[in-house]
Amino acid sequence: MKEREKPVHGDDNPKPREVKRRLKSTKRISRRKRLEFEEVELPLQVAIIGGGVAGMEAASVLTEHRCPVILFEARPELGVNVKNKYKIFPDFSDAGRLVETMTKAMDHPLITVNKDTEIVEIIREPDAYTLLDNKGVPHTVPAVLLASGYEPFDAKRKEELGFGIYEGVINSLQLEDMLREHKVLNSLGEDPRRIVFLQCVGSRDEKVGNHYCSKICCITAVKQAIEVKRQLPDTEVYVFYMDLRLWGQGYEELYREAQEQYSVRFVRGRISEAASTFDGRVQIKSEDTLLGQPLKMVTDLLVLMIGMEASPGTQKLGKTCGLEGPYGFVRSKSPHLEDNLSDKPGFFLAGTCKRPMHIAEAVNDGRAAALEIIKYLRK
Amino acid sequence: MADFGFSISKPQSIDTNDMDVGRLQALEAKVPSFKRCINCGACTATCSAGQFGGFNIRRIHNLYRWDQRKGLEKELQQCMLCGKCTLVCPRGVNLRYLIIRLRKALADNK
Amino acid sequence: MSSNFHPFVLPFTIGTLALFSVLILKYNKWISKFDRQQKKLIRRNLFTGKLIPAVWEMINEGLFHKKVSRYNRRLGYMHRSIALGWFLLISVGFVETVFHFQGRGHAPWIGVFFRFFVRDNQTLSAWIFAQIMDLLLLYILSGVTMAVFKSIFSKTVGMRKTTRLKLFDTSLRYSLWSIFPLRLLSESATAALADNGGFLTQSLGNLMGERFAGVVELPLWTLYSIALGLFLCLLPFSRFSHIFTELMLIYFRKMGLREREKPTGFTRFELSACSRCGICIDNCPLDSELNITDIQPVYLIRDIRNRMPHRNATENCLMCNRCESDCPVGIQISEIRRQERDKKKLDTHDNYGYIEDVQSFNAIGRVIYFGGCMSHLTPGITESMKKIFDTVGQKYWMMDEERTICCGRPLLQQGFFNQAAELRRKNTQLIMESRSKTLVTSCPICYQSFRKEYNLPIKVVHHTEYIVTMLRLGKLRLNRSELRLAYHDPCELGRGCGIYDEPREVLSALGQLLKLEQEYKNSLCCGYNLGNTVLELDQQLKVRDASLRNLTDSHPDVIATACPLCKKAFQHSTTQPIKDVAELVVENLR
Amino acid sequence: MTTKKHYWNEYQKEIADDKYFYERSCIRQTFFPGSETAFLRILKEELGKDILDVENQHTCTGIGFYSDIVPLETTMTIVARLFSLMTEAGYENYVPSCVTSFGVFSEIVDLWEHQPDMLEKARKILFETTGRTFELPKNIAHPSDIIYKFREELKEKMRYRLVNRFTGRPLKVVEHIGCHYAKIFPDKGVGKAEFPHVLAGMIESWGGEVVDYPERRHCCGFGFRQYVVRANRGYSVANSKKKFESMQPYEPDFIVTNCPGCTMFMDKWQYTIAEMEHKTYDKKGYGIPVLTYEEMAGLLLGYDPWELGLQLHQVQSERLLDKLGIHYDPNEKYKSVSGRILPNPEKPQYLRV
Repeated sequence: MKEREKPVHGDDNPKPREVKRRLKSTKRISRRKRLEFEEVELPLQVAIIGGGVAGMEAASVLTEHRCPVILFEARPELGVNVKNKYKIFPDFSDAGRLVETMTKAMDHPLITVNKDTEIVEIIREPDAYTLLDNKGVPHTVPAVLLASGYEPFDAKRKEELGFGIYEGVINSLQLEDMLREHKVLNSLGEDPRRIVFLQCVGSRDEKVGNHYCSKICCITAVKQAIEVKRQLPDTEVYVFYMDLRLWGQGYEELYREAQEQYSVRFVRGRISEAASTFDGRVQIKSEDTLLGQPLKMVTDLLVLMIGMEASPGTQKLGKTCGLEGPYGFVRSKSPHLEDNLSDKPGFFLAGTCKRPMHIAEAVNDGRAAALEIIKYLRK
Repeated sequence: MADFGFSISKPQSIDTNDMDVGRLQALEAKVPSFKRCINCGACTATCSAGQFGGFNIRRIHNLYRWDQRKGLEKELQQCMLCGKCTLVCPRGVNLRYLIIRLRKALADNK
Repeated sequence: MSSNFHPFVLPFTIGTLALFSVLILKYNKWISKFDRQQKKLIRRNLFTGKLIPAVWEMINEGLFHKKVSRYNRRLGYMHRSIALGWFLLISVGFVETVFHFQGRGHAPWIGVFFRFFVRDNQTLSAWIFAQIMDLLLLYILSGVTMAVFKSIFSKTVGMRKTTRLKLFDTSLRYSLWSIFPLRLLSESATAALADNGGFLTQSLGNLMGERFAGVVELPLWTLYSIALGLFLCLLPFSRFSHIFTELMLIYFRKMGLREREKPTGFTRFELSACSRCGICIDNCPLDSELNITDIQPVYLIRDIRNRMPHRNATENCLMCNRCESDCPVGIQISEIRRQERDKKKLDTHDNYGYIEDVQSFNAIGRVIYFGGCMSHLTPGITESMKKIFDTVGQKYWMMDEERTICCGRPLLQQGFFNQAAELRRKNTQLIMESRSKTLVTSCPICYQSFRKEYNLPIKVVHHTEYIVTMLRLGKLRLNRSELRLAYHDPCELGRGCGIYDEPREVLSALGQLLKLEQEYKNSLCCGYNLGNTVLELDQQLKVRDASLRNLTDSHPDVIATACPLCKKAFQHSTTQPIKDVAELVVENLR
Repeated sequence: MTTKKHYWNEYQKEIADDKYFYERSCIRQTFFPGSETAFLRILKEELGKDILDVENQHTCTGIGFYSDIVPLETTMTIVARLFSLMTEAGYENYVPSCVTSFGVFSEIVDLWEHQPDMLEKARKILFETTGRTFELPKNIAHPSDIIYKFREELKEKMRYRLVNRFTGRPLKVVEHIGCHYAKIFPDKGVGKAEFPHVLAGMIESWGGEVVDYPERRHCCGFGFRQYVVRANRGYSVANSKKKFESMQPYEPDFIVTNCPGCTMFMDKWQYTIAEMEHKTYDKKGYGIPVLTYEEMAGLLLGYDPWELGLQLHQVQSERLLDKLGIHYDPNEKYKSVSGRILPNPEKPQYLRV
């Protein structure tokens, strides 16, 4: 992060009043809005980078405390990563509806949403931050919340699994789309006779440099396996895993249900190669490690449970702000009591820009960050 | 000896009390990444020699972990050292070197 | 004082006699240890035209040090000034002596100590000779000065590192360095007394003054003789034996001798021909990326010569051959390293009973496609090759579609000679039984193996060669775009088999090939080379990162390579597209 | 340790005070009859109890029953007849000498309690075949329970303690409980199945030290079917071996058991292992003596070792007797009831005697 010795607007040490004046000059809040909220307690504006579930939840909470928010989202839509899912574990509720509810809350007089807007540079001022967006517009705010999120792992990097080479090899997001359309089909457009899930693609893999566990894939595979069986009861479903980590409330029960009610077969072994068969299906090679016997299996679909990596935005901003943590994620001040804080006052963190999280966790984290910001601004 | 018409059955269980931990430690010192194995089976699944049946590198090194060395030397000779196992290992275990060192250790300590 | 003998010439004379007798004995012993094939080659080629190019190369390398100069001009100058200068000094000295005595008999050492023995010669020709000799001496001294500097500041001669030496070598080096200053001083002293010096010695002599020169003349000549004698005596036991051995080696090589699976007398020549110039250190990625500094060829050769190679030096090497490609003597270091890796007891027989029942396939009219073990992990390559075969209408038999019998090279590289031969035997049988005429392979390791280790009577091509042929025949037509491509030369394909241009020709036909800082024979290993078993993953990744930096520096759209291992190595680290030449061809088919 | 030591206190079973009906054991009568004789003598002479030992008794079918050879109905009828003997004699407390019998009786009584129709069936069959009737016993106790109950009274009368005369230290005793004693019905054993205290209590009261070794709860290896089929005997002996290897480092002075099978196999398999693998489990090659609890009690009470029948065991006990300080006459060892000195038995090749 650039430390600006001389502030853009002249004064060396601007007093809070001066900051406020400057804020007015940036004109991010319309006059009408300010009139409407004359009783505003915290007239200072908070910039939120990233309009995912964490960012949106933080914005909602901040406005509840009458704090104006300016939200930046690099993509044309809010909440895309969650919206890309169909149903979410463990209760199979609708991901689209969840995002819809959250997006609706963004339609608030105190929230300014800038879509298609990427923050390219963050300059640290005394007591404030100036964010430069890709259109060249500067935004000066007293507090910033980084919620720039994650990106799904690109399975092409594991070429041996044939993603992007064989049509029968898909990733877990593509399966979500198929499930939403109720069109889980093999590469020939037929109902698949067999579907194989493979865990830990891009996670827990030193070869691609990701030593960490992405945490959500185990339960996602269990959930997707159940959904597949609900839509296609005659399809055989196998899940190949290295370890099953079903740690959340209701997860173990879902696993049990998948085994008992849906006859999903769980195999302890990693798949190391995929090849095509003459009839356009996929042949995989693995080992049943509990038996100590290598095995081959032909399947219609091989679903790669791709892990979470820091999004390009997270990686870039983490680097420019000097908050770069392991694997390109950003680093919080401490993992217990100061997890929403960075070592820069006024610069806060929330959600999957820090590490893999599931939806509820990211939402909670956004909420917690908002409260930290309010605490900071009141000081 | 009197003929009893039967012999004492060998126990199925591995007596870990009899095992020489030093042997494993020596191997681990040579190939530190060996300790990181999580037994995912990727090596065995991809193994060129394993495709012909019979050879299971994961099983072999697990047996060595428990100092069960009988027959391993002969079994390991089936490896073609092609290196696929090393390439797919998610924990970055240097399996090719492990195999060479293991073969040496087994040959040295008969 | 123009007698023909003085006792101080004894050290030199003894040294010379010792040098040549030891060399003759040694060479004789080594030649007797050539294996049958090597001896046959010598008998067949001893008196053929091969002698002329051999002598030409001897002059180029032994005197002019062309290869060293090509690698590094200053280093070349240093070697050349000493070698060529000394050679000329001896030759001109000989001519001078012959000229002076005009056919009258003279002792053989006169040429070396000419100024001492021939003092009262004031002819014009003597004056000219004196000037020439001084000039040569100056030339040598400039080289010696550089060498002294190099030992202190290696950068003087443009090297990052210099070879670390043992006590024996160090003392020998000092005696070499002292020869020429001593010669200068003794000639100067004589010049002061006899007025027979050239521009250098005479002026230095005049500076000394007659009285001082009278005192130091004899001691200086004695020291000079001792330094020479000592150096010549010790030379055959030291790295300086390379001066003579290199000439022999050049000759043997011209006769077609190469390293064999096991060490032979030829290996002794190769080992002895290493001058320890240290170029190999500069080229070694283990040195530059991992700071591993005791395994480079120069140290390995030293250790083998001293009969105490340590395991680390033999095992910890990527076998990327970057060192060999710049070795001024052209020592086959990877082959020598492999000999040292001989696993002896571990290299067992009858290991692969399970491959015996693998059946061949009638592939008359088809090419054999051998993907190789690794290509099973890069389906992008094999699928593209299948598509290419289909496009050109070539029927093929993918020999290792279901199960692969390894080519054997990974075993060979680790010193399992019998085991490798066992696999080669079975693969040869399968290939011969198929009665196909061409073998196409995607893996450069297999390619090198099939080409050099198999002795197959059919055509063996790498898939880049195959694609080039198809392009030239017009059977494949590509769309050219502005795609910016950086091509990574795989070690085994480039330096290993000399395939540099074929992949580049293909890539140039479909995009814009970028120039890289390190390419062709200087290409950097991707770190995954199977030649090394010792490196741990994190170390391999460091080597890879350096190689990748070289590729990404020019901001290519796609990094292209022609080896499944290199592809995997880069793929693991970056989301940037890494593609095999074959994949790019399929993507850009017209 | 504390937990382990006192766990048995949590369960004490009910053991009748007096008026016992004694039922003999097939194996014990055959292989070490001195034990049963000693038990009757202890109860009658030392404790002054009323114990009845009738002549017309028979097997309980235990070995056949647990080997799945004898059907349930047969066993029920057999049990019913034995109970009818007790009822006929006017006793209510049943004392089966054999641990397996103890298991059979407990199991059948439990079955009858849960399925009264089976009891009726048994009564009917018994009556139809023999004309006999029976009542269920009020109390079923194993003889080891009774000795355990009166261990303190017996201690008063004992001439010896379980103490090594040479060192003054307590003898190290391995106790082994028959599986059918408490593993079928934990409630029927003193201290239940995991920490049975019936033998340990005697050893501790009489001055010895119980060896708590890792394989303490492991089966002796008899295993009924494992032994009955010759091809399976390898499994049987392997189990005993496992126990011996586990107890060996503690250097026990002897083993005491309350089950006929255990006594026999832990004793005889030592010979087998010695002959097959040349391995014995004491330092000097004699093996570890295996005693019944009656023999242990009898020795301490000062009964003659040869009358107790110690010479009938495979592992000989002279060295143990020396440690206890018990005097014996080596010449009397092989004297028959009629007073004739029998020839010495053939010696094993490897096991020292």
